[in-house]
Amino acid sequence: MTDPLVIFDVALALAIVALAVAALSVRDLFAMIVLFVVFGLLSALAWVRLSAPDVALAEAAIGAGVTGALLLKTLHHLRYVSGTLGQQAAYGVTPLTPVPIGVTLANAIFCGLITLGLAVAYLGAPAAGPGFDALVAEAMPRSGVDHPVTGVLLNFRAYDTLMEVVVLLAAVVAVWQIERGVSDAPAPVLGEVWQGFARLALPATVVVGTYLLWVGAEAPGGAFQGGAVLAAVGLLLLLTRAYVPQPTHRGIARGAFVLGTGVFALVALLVASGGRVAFEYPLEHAKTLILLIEGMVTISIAVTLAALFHGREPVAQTKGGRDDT
Amino acid sequence: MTPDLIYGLCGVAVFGIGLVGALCAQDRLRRVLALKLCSVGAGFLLVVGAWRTPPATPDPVPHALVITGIVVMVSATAVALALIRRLQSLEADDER
Amino acid sequence: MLEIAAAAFIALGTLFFVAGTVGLLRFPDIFCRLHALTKADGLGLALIAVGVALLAGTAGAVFRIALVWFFVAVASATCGHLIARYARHGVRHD
Amino acid sequence: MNTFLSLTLIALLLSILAGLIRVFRGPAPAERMLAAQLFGTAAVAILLVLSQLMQMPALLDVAMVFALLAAVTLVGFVVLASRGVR
Repeated sequence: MTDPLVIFDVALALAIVALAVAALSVRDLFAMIVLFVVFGLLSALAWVRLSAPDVALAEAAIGAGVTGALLLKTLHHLRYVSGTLGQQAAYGVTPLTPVPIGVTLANAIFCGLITLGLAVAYLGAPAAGPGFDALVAEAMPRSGVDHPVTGVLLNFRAYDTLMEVVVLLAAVVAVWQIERGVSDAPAPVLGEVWQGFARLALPATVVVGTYLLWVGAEAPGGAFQGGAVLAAVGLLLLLTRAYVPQPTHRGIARGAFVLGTGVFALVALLVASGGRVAFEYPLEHAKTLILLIEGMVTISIAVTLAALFHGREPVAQTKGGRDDT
Repeated sequence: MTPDLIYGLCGVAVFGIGLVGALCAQDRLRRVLALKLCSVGAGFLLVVGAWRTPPATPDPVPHALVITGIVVMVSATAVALALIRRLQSLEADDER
Repeated sequence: MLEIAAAAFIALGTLFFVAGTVGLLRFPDIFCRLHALTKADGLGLALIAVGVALLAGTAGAVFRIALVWFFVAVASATCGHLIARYARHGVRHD
Repeated sequence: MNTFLSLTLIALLLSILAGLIRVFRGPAPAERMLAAQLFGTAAVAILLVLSQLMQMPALLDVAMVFALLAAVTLVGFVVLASRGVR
């Protein structure tokens, strides 16, 4: 008899593939986003099965949660602009130009060939490559933390992580350039039950985010997961319009955007000035430095993700500038 | 049948589906979503590559790469969606 | 003995989940479905949490399971309320 | 015991998959949101069982994050799906 866990794995994998197909083929765009969020949820479960809880956390929080919220906000905006907000179902919101069936077919065949090649390459690859396990395991005592993934992210491959924070910064700069205007949308009325819940949930979410950051040193968690959970607080505040970004708050926001990158680079420079390689932290201070960087990066990530969700730069309102979600 | 084989094939399939969607989908929102599916498929392959038969612990380097990839992907998605919103606003202004 | 009790709790919880899903699929309108799903799922999760907590053993794990259960219970009640409001008269903005 | 837990997982996963039918059939966004709530709760239950089955207590943290995010996503659905009045 086969292990029932294998059946679970096969069912989960089939469900993920089916959800991917469904998300791309369902007509209603709202249903598409719901299916996509469920797809993210199930991929996170699959990564848990592959013993990658860190990745699962990041995917659930950022890949499914924040991305889903971004898509939903864009859909809402598109429907508002195109005047189809009153309709029950959200079919296409962008104008469609008919594409010859031959082109679509050629594209599909092309993609099929690439996928086939990928599958052949995957099946033909050696079962387990050498990997970096041994190297990481050997270097772990010198990293200052106990959790390998955090060690890799903030010590052994800290350059990658620095660049990643820079990418986030670049994204928020680009979004602020693309969209401008101030929000004058009224606040949604969610009722007293919601108010009571928000009083409980917002502080609880802040605690969980901070806990994830702190636990990252020895268990799955860390700056990105903690930052994403804290960003969820920002998303809630923005969604319910409990907080509306004001032009005067731009300075603080900008400070928060560059905080992570700045502290990260500063620490690297200070370490380098002591005659070491940029991210070779002195062992006795390694944990302190990593926690400092992680803390600042967490704040940056939380504020940046919330700003990416909000979209436009809050500028002083011009006359008749009524363009928002 | 081990989890790495099952989820590896699943990752390849998701990547392919995303690729077809990105090239063939008509709606802009759906295309962005299709690209995100591609990135999840690629993430699957990396995580599968890191997997070791329990009780051995998996290789942390690909895990870190996938986490980095997820954050980069959300930045790219945010910029793409901002462009879509702007484009739609401009088109709506043209029609008036 | 403990294992049998835990298994019974988990099995019962799963049964409630299945029942909730059947309700979601079979009931005629949104309010009936809401009624079936939120209550059955809440109870199902509580039973599964008790079962897993019996198996877990360590105090830290039990505490975290209790926390997870508490949050899901509060959140699902609120979300059920919000969905009902939405279904009844959309979301007003003012 | 492990076989029993695996069977539980399969039942919970099937319950998620059955809920997907509701996402497809709709008809109103409210039904889809309700299905999303089912997925959140069921995923938390799956994670609780998996934490026991795979002997990974860290999964309880993952379950906590899932629970929080399910709530946030659902509020997003409710607020941003508003039709009519804005």
